[in-house]
Order: sequence, then C-alpha cells, then structure tokens
Amino acid sequence: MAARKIGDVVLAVQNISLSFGGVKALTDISFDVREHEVRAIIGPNGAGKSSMLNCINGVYQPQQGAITFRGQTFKHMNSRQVAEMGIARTFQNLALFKGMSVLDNIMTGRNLKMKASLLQQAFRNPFGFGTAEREEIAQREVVERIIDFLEIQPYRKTPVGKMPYGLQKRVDLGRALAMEPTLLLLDEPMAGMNVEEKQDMSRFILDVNDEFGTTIVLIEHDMGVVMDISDRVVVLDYGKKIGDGSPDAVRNNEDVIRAYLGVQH
Amino acid sequence: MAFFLETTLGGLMVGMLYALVALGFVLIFKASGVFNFAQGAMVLFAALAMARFAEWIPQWTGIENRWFANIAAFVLAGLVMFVTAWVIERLVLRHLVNQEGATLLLATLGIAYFIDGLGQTLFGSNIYKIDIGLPKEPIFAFDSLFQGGILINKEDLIAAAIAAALVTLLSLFFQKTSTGRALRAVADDHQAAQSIGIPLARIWVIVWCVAGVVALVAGMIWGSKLGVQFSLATVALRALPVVILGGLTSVPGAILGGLIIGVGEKLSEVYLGPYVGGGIEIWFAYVLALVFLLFRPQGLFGEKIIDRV
Amino acid sequence: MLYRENGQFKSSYRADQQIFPILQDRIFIIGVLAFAFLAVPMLASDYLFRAILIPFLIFSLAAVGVNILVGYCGQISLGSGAFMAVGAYGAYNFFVRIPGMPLVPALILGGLCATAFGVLFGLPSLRVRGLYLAVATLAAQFFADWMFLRIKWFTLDTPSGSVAVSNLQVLGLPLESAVSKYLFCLAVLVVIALLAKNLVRGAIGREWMAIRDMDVAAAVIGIRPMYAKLSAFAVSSFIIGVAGALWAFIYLGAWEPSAFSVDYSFRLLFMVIIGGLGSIMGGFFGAAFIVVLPIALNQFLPVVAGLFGIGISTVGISHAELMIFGALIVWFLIVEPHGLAKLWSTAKQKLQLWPFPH
Amino acid sequence: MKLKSIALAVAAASALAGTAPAFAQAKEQFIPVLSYRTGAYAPNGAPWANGFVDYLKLVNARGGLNGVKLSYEECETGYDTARSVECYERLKSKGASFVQPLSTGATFAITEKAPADKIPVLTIGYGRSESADGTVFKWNFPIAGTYWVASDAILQAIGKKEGGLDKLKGKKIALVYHDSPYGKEPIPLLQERAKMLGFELQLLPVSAPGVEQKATWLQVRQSRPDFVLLWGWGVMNSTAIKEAQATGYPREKMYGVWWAGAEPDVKDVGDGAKGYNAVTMQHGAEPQSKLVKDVLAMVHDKGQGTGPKGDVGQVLYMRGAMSAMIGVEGIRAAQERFGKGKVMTGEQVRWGLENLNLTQAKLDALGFGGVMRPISTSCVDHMGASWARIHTWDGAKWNFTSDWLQGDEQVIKPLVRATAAKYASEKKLTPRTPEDCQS
Repeated sequence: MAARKIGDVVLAVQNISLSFGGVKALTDISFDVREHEVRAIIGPNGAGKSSMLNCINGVYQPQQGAITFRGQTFKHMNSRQVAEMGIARTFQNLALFKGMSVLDNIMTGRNLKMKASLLQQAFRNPFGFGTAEREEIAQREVVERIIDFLEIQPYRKTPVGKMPYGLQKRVDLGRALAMEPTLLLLDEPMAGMNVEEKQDMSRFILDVNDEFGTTIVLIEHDMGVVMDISDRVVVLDYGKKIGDGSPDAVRNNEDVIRAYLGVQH
Repeated sequence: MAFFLETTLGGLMVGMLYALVALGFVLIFKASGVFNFAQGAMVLFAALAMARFAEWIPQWTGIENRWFANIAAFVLAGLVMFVTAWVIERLVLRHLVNQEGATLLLATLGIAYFIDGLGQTLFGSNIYKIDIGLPKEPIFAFDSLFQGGILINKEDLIAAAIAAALVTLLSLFFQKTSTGRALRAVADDHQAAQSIGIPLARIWVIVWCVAGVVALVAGMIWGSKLGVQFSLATVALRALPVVILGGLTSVPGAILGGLIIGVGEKLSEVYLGPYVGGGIEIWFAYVLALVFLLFRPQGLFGEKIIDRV
Repeated sequence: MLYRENGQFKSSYRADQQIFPILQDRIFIIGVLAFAFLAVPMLASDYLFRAILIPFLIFSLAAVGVNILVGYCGQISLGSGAFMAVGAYGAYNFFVRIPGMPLVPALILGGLCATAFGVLFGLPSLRVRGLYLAVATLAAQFFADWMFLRIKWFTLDTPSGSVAVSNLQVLGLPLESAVSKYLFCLAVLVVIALLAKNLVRGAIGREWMAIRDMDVAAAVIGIRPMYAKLSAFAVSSFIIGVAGALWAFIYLGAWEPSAFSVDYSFRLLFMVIIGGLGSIMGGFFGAAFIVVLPIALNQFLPVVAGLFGIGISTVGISHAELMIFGALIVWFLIVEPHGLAKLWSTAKQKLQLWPFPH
Repeated sequence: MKLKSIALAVAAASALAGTAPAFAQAKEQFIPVLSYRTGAYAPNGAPWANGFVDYLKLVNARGGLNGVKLSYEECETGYDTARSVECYERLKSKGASFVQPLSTGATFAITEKAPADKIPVLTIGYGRSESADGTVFKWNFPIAGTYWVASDAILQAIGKKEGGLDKLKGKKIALVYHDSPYGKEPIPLLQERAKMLGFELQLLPVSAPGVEQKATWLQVRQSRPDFVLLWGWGVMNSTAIKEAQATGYPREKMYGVWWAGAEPDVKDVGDGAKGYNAVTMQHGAEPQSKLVKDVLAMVHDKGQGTGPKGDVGQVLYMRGAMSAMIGVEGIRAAQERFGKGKVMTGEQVRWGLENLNLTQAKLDALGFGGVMRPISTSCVDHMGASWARIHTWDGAKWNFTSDWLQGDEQVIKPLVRATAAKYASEKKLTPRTPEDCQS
C-alpha cells in the first residue's frame, strides 16, 4: 500500500443539509476526500450515508451547502455532469438492470464513451466497418478486460437477475469501473456477503485503488473491513457528523463508541 | 351570466357522474394496485342486469309495482355483481399477484371483453330502459334574476344527490368499519397487511364487490339518462382523466377531479369550441388532466414518490 | 441436439456480436424469409393475402414500434392509434400534395410526422410514470381523432373528411394485386425490423433498457433520461407511423379518422404483451395472435357448433367471439406473463439439451 | 426447426385458405350480407339485417329469380371498417353479386376495392352522396336517395310549414351531427342552401358514440335556433332527444335524418319524443304493407323468420327489405338482358342496377305499393329517385305528416357533378363516355 501516495483534496463537501418534507436526512455535513485515498463513511442505519452519496452524484438536491470537485464548486450536482467528470457509483441494494445480461450491464458503463448517432446505430452492419460497429467492438474489448479482472467470464451472457447475490455485487462494481472513474463511490459493497466474498471484494477494491489509482469513497457496516482498508473515516449519526479521522482516532472517539455500542436506538 | 351559471351547473352535475365512475377505478386501484379498465364494462353489465331484471320480475312474480320491480332488480343486479367480483378474484387476480402494472391492466381489458360478450349474451344487445322515475322535464330557477331563468335539470340534480350520498357512505365505510380500515391497510402496504393477518384474497373480493355496487349505481343513473346499451361502456373513457387528475389512490381526489373535469370540459366546449369547430371536450379533458399532471405528477391527492437507492 | 450452441466458438468479438450469433438461428431466419418471400406467394389464396397476411404484416410492424417504447423503454403508451393516424394522414398529404411523389418517400415522411407528434406527446413521460403516463397518452389519441375530423386542410377539404389513395406503385411497378401488396409490406417489415433490431442491441437500446429497469442508476452512470425516453418515443412512433400509413394506403385504400380508434391502441398493447415485452420476435407472435384469433374464431365457431348440432346465430358467434377472446387473453397473461417470445426461448433452451435432458 | 416450422405454416395456411370455399354452386345467386348485430350500433343494425335477410328468404319462398335461388351469408362487422373489409374479402370469394357495406367508413374503403373486383356497391340511403354520378362512380349505387336529398327534403318540409322556402331567410338552423364522415355528409349541401335561402347554419358536432351531449344542447339553448337537424346514429339519437327534453327544446322543431327516425331512436324516450320529426327514405314503418303480410305469411309463419315477429314492418326493417329488394331487382334486370334463369356475375348485376326501372306496377307486384315510388336509374344517374316524406313520432308510433317531397335537382345535381369531378381528378380517372354507358 505504501506504493500509493495520497495526493491533495479532490472532493470537498461543505455544510451539506438535506431534508425530505421536514424530515432532516443530513445536517451541515462537511468532509473532504484526497486523491488516491480510500475514504470510508460509517454510521448506524439511517445515519444518512446513502443520502450523502446521493447528494454527491446528483440524485438528491441538498437544500444547503456546496460540493467542490477538482476546483469546481456546485450548489447541487447534475448526474450527467458527475458521470462525465469521472465519478462512478455502486449501490447499496443492487440497482442493476435486471433485464439485461452481465455484458450489457457493464457495457452501459461505456455508453458515455460511445458517440455513434441513432442513424449510424440503426444502419450498423455486421462487417466490421461503420462507426457503430467499430465502437461496439472497441468498447467490448474494454468491458472484457473488466470481466476478466472481476473473474465473472462464465456469466457474460447470463441475465443479472439470475446470478447469485455476491456476483451481482461484482457486476455492479464492474459497471462502475467501466466508466473509468477517477473517484469511485461504493455504497456497502459487502453488505450481506459471507467472509470469502468479503475478502474477494476487499481485494478487488484495493486492486482498483492501487492499480488504477482510483480514489474511493466507501460506505461500510463491517468495522473490521473498514479499519483494514480505509485511510480515513467519517462517522455519521442521525445525519450529523460525529467523527472524522484515521481509523485509530475514530476507534477511540467516545461519540462514535456511544453511537455504536452505548445508547441503543 | 345566467348562461355561464347554467354551463357550470351542468358541468358540475356531469362531473358528479364522472366521479361516480372514477370512484370505481380508485377503489380497486387503492386496494389491489390494479388499474381496472373493465370498470366501464362493469357499469354496462350492471345496468343491463338491472334493466332486464326490472323488466322480467313482473313477469316472474306477476307483481306490477314499479318500485318493487326496481328495488328487487337492484338487489339482484347487486348479487350478480358480487358473483362477478368473486369470480374475477378467483380466476384472474389471485393468479396475477405481483405482476407489473401493464400486465394487470391488460388482464382487466381482457375481462372487459369477456364481460361485454357475456352481458350481451345474457341480457341481449338492444336498447333497454331503466325507469326509476327520475323527472325528465327541466325547472327554471331565479327567473326573477335572469330573463329565462337558469335551467336546472332535475334528473341530473337527483343523480348528483345520489352520487354524493354514495360517496359519503363509502368514506364512512372506509373510516369507521373494521373492513374499511383493513382495506386502507392493504392499500398502504400489501405485505405489512398480510403479516398482521389481513386476508388479501378476501379484501380483494370485498373491494371488487364495492366497486361492483358503485358500477351498478353509476349504471343505474347513466342508464336511466341514456337508456341501457353498449355505448354505456364508453363513459369509462370519459372518467379516465378524472382518475389521473384526482390521483389513482384518492377518493376525495376522484370527486374533486370529477367536478373539475366536468366543469372544465363543458366550459371549454361551450366557450372555446365554437372557435375551433367544436367537439373538443373529450381531448380537452385529457389535456387538462395532462397539464395538471405536469405540475403534480402524482395527481391531486396522490402520494408523492421518493427514489430510494 | 438440433439446437446447440456449444462447439460454436467465436474467434472475434464481431463474430460474437452478430444479430444472430448462433448458427441454427441464422439458418432458421433465412428459412423463414425464403418461405415468406418465395413459398407463401405460391401457396396463399387471395383472401388469405388481403384479409390475414397483409394485416398481420402491418400490425407486426406496428407492434415492433410499440415494443420499442413499452417493452424496451418501459413507457406504457395507449396513444399508438394516434401515431398510426398521424403517419397515415402525413403520408397522404405528402403523397397527394406533391405531384409525382413516390410512395416510399411519402411513407417515410409520414413516419417522420408521427415522430414529431410522438415526441410532443412523449414529453409528459419526463414527469409522469407508469399508469399515469398510459392514461396521459390517451390525450394524443383523442386529440388526433379530433384533429383529422376538424382541420379540413389535412383531408384536402373533402366534404366528408375521409380520404382515398389509388394507383400506388413502387419503382414503376403497380401495387394492385394482393401478392404485390403482400411482398411490399413484407419488404418494409423486414427492413425496419432489422434496423430496429440493430438499435435495441446497440448503445441506444441499452440506454432504453437501463431506463426501464432502474432509471436512477441509469442517470447515475450518465444516461440522460430525457434523451433516452424521447428517442424511444421518436423511434417507436416513426415505426408505428409507417405502419399506420401502410394500413391506410395498402389495406384500406380509403379511410377516416375512426379507422385509427383508441381500439387499435389497446390491440397493439395486447400484441406486445402477449407476444412478449422487449423482444422484436414477440411483436410478430403477438400480431399473429391478435389478428388471426378473432377471424379464426368467427369462422370456426359455426363449424364447431355444427359438430355439436347447435345452430348458432351470427349474434351468438360474435358474442362468443368477444368472450373467448377476452378469456384467452386473461388465460394467456396468467400462464405466460412474459409472452409467446418467452415460450419460444424456453423451447430453444429445451432443444439445446434435447433429446438428452441433463 | 426450419422444416418443422414450414410444415406448420403450410398447414395453417391451407387450413385458413380452406375456410374461404370456392364459388357457390350453379343455380345459386350468392349475396354477401355485411351486418352488425353487436356493439354500439346493434339496436339499429339488427332490424335492418332482419329485414334484408327476410326479404331474401321471401324471394326464395316465391320461387327465386326465374328459378335461380338466392344464397347468402351474414358477416358480423360490428360497424368496424377493418372488420367490414375482412368480411368483404371473405365473402366476395364466394361470387358476390353485389355488396352492401352498411357503414359510411366501410363504403369508402370498399369503393376503392370494388371496381377491381367487379362487384357493384349498393348503398341504399347512405354512403357518399357524390357517388350518384354514375359517370365517375361506375360501381356505386346510392339508389333512392343520398344525404343531400335527405337534407334538402327536410328544408323543403320546413319551408312548407313556414309557407315557402323564402320564409327561411334570416332563420337560424342548427345541425347536430355525429362527428364522422357520415355526420358531415350533409354539410356542403346545407351550406349551399344557406347561401341561397339566406338562413344561418350552426354546426354542432357530437363526438361518437354521443353518450354525452350536455355541452351541445347548452349551446342549442343559448343560440335558440329555429330548427335543429339531427344527423345521429345509434345511441346518439335517443340521447339527443332526451337532452332536448332536458333543456326544454321543442321536439316539434327537430328534424332527423332517416337514420335518426326509427323506433330504437325514440322508443325508450316515449312521450319525451312526442312531436319529433324525421325525414323518411320514401318508406316509413309499414306494418300494413303487402310486403309485410307476405313476409309474415311465407317466412315467419313457416318458422323461418329472422328476428322477432313484432319488429317486422318497423322502419329499419323496411329499409333492410327495400335495400334487398333493389339489389335483387338489379339481378332480375340483369337476367332479362343476359339470360333468364342464369346466375349473374357482378358485372352483369352492375348493368342491371344501372338500367333499373321499377314501375309502379312492378312495385305493387313486389308488395312495395304505397311504400315507395317508382325508381329508374341510368348511366348518369345512379340514384334513380329523390323522393322523401316526413314522419312524426306520436309517443307510440311513427305517422306520416307530410306528402311527397322531392330534393331539388337544381341544387343537388351541380353539387354532385362538382364533387364527383373533384374526386375523378384526384384519382386521375376519366369519366365514362356515352359509348361506355352502352356496355
């Protein structure tokens, strides 16, 4: 891990507040993410972790605060822009495209890279010339590399709906990787996995992190995993930030301990 | 001015009748998440049944009293609707639980075809009469204020009254009775309702029965207005904008929507129509609902949807 | 072992990305085409052409269009009848107003009119979902009905507002005989179905399906819902529009707005659901089912009744027809909610192992 | 796979092809009957079909046409154009002598197909009015009246009431019409007439099927027209009359077309419709006519009647019978030229219909004495007669309330010629020459 050198801040979240019809989901949250680091967001259920990510990639529009990415500051983000800026995302309870094959799911991650017009696609021909066909093949090669990397070759043509949960999680990751992100948001990538699956997944995450140097923001329940793989940790509880720092610092923070062990909610 | 009032009144009364049909949609959608395109067919079916029974009962019983005939016919038709509801639940709905909307919608369309055929086979495809003694001649109110007075259609007035009564009855049923509460529970969350031991199947039968009765009342009123025959089924198409405007899950929405659509389409036809050659009221109702949807995608009283990922 | 993929190794991604990667499929398709283009014209009777095959082809085309919108992009629409009407009247106006306008361009222009109309009435889909949208699209239906009745310009001020076309020809060949009409429709269908297939298996198709399956996730990976939905509306209504034009020009010859009533919107939806959502093939199955069923019932019921010695009246037949039609649809949705196309693919899977299951 | 599917397809194809049998056997003149006994218009379609079929049965009971028996097959169209075309295609393959589309939509579609198939299109009292011009519409026969005749006759009747057509000046007449080609047919003539006679024409479309007309009748109440012409079909008619009652518009001032002047339109309105007028296509309800007596005696009493005995002689029943009669007489006329006792082809029947000459004597013999007036068609004039009467509903039955009226040739003819010419130029077909007429 020493190989990775942590760079300077790429993503800064400033005083984000979000509420749904009176119900406060996030209150005045601020934290930053540095290049190449693995940044974890932890907290009990309903702490607002997913909402935080949803704000970052423009699914929700926060009422207050701003988000700065690579020097550009936004009051609220627009999903398309976010994607173009190279922020990818996986989902807590799988948001795969159930009706489509593994291949197609991951291919969608390449759609941003494909420029062929509607007509070109309609008149796409099987003989390998023509923009559409060439693009399809080029992108397919990239996707195949990801498939190899995630070790899901045998499932290429299977509809994702029919796959075991753990593998679906991988496809989800694969779809995000297909976007060649510089910042990768992972929403509980190991939720509901057994130990082996968790180990595999951790391995993938770390590989991504040091092979492609991708910055990673990670939401996770399993403290063990978090403490192992993350460089810095933010702790949320009831939509408020109650801790931020290195795993050890956080581990010894009373508020955090209370939030997790002490007072039951 | 007088004419404007007349138009508005007319619109309100038609609206009340639309609301009655719309109610059928809402009830079923609320409880079973089925968008019941067969509602129109059910209206026709119920009306046919009532009309024919009213005709046959005197022959069977030899009692020539019109009131007796009508009431008996109404009861019998009601029973027919109950049976229909039960059969539909048994043969169709319970086999289609948790299919997506489109499939269910088409299933009800299939049911509609079937009921159309069945109704005409059992009761014939001629024009039949429902005579519940609604007065046909108009009255003219406020002649003192406006010359010619304001025309008020007694028939519509009574019809609207009946509709209103039915609506209050239903809302009472929903609020007060335990069945009503069970229905609401089911509407909110099927699984949860099941887990606390509410039998879905029974609830669905009940709600289809209720919808059947609503259809019967609607059929009775429209039938006595128009005469009972096939085209009665098409009033459903007039009631659809009401449903989306009011929100698929809201009873008050259906009522309010009905009134808005009723008034809207009449005013549009009377005041805009002449400039564009008339005949605009049908699509105007839809466009009205559409424009409205653009501002409130979930309709007047529908629940708001939040994306969770 | 008739139908097995194994042993067919793809050496390149291109080979793997053909429309029909599996050999047997290719053979089958070629076989069907050969049959349709060569055998049918020799076998079929005039009645079969005019009353069944031509409607079947045209509705298959329309079903393909509807399927793109409903099956691939997940936007339920009940406005298909309107799109057909716009296509028909659009093509008509180009055809008669511009002297010497050839048929095919007229059809395409008609389709483009439908596209514009479709995109316009597709706008609500950006705000409205599911059944709300379905009902909202009915607005298109009733508006079109009204528009073509009321705005005389569309119907060349004919007193009754109903229009006719005649002496159609393609590349100088007259479209009079049943066979020529059949072949023309078939050709149009094959070409458009091929293009449609290309779209749905390409980038745009993936965008549509992504929107259908999980629109939020789709947005997050950079798919613009607006573009995806509206392009689906555009493509689908283009195809439906062309189908509408064929229906008017080839099948009816003379028509009025009520020739594209809301009834057609429903029927087309039946076709795609019974045929199978999200499958081009499904469109054909569905169309065959919906076109042939009523006619077949209507002709075979008396025979059947005769067998049991029951003299059944015309009325009885058409009522029974309604009931059986409705019942069959319901039954179908129950036994195979994913449509005939699903049965088809299951059959294929079985054949992969046949005759040695496991 | 491939072979199997082909085999199946072939099987299916042949099976279906098999259902359209070959030509009817010799000595049987086949007549297709497109009818609708179901759906929105069933109440009006059924009696018409009963009349039509009963008459064919009567002809056979009378011994056929010089020995040639009539055979027929009914096909349910449900008033749907596409279904009508399918029926047409199916039945024509059995050697149709003529076809009765029985809906304006179907008429338009079949008009395009008939010439190629050499089958005359008989539209008794409906269809496109300009098709009266035989030089352009060689295969169309709107015999005994078109909508332009109907509307002109109504104006004549109103004129008579008012004491002269000139009295219509400055009057206001509203046309409440079924929003479809059918409902729009009379508009050109009425507009022509409005210019000539200087009355104001108000157009009030009612979108099909016409179950909801409040707005329309509110407009009527607002503009208070002196007369209302009702151009409805099916449920629209009774609804209109009910709304008129509900808005207090005098039924006496309402005039319906002959498709809005039958029992189903007024029966369930009862007294509410008292005083409502409708133009008749010559005949009205004719329970007393010889024809009805014959039908009852020779068909119904033999237990072969179509539909309820009580309906025999009702307005639409009579129209059906009359339509059948005209068609059959066309065949008879053809036989007189091309050989008695032979089965006529569509082309020969066309000639017969074009040279029809139904004298009073013939009509009396057929049982139509008093029901209708003589008709004689020609190459130029495919209508043959433009007579009409007005009948009025007294709350229980229809009674004639006018003597014979005739549509004004001076007005109708030019309109027919102009519209037909427009059609010809659009379709790029050249009108027939006198020589062609001889054929």
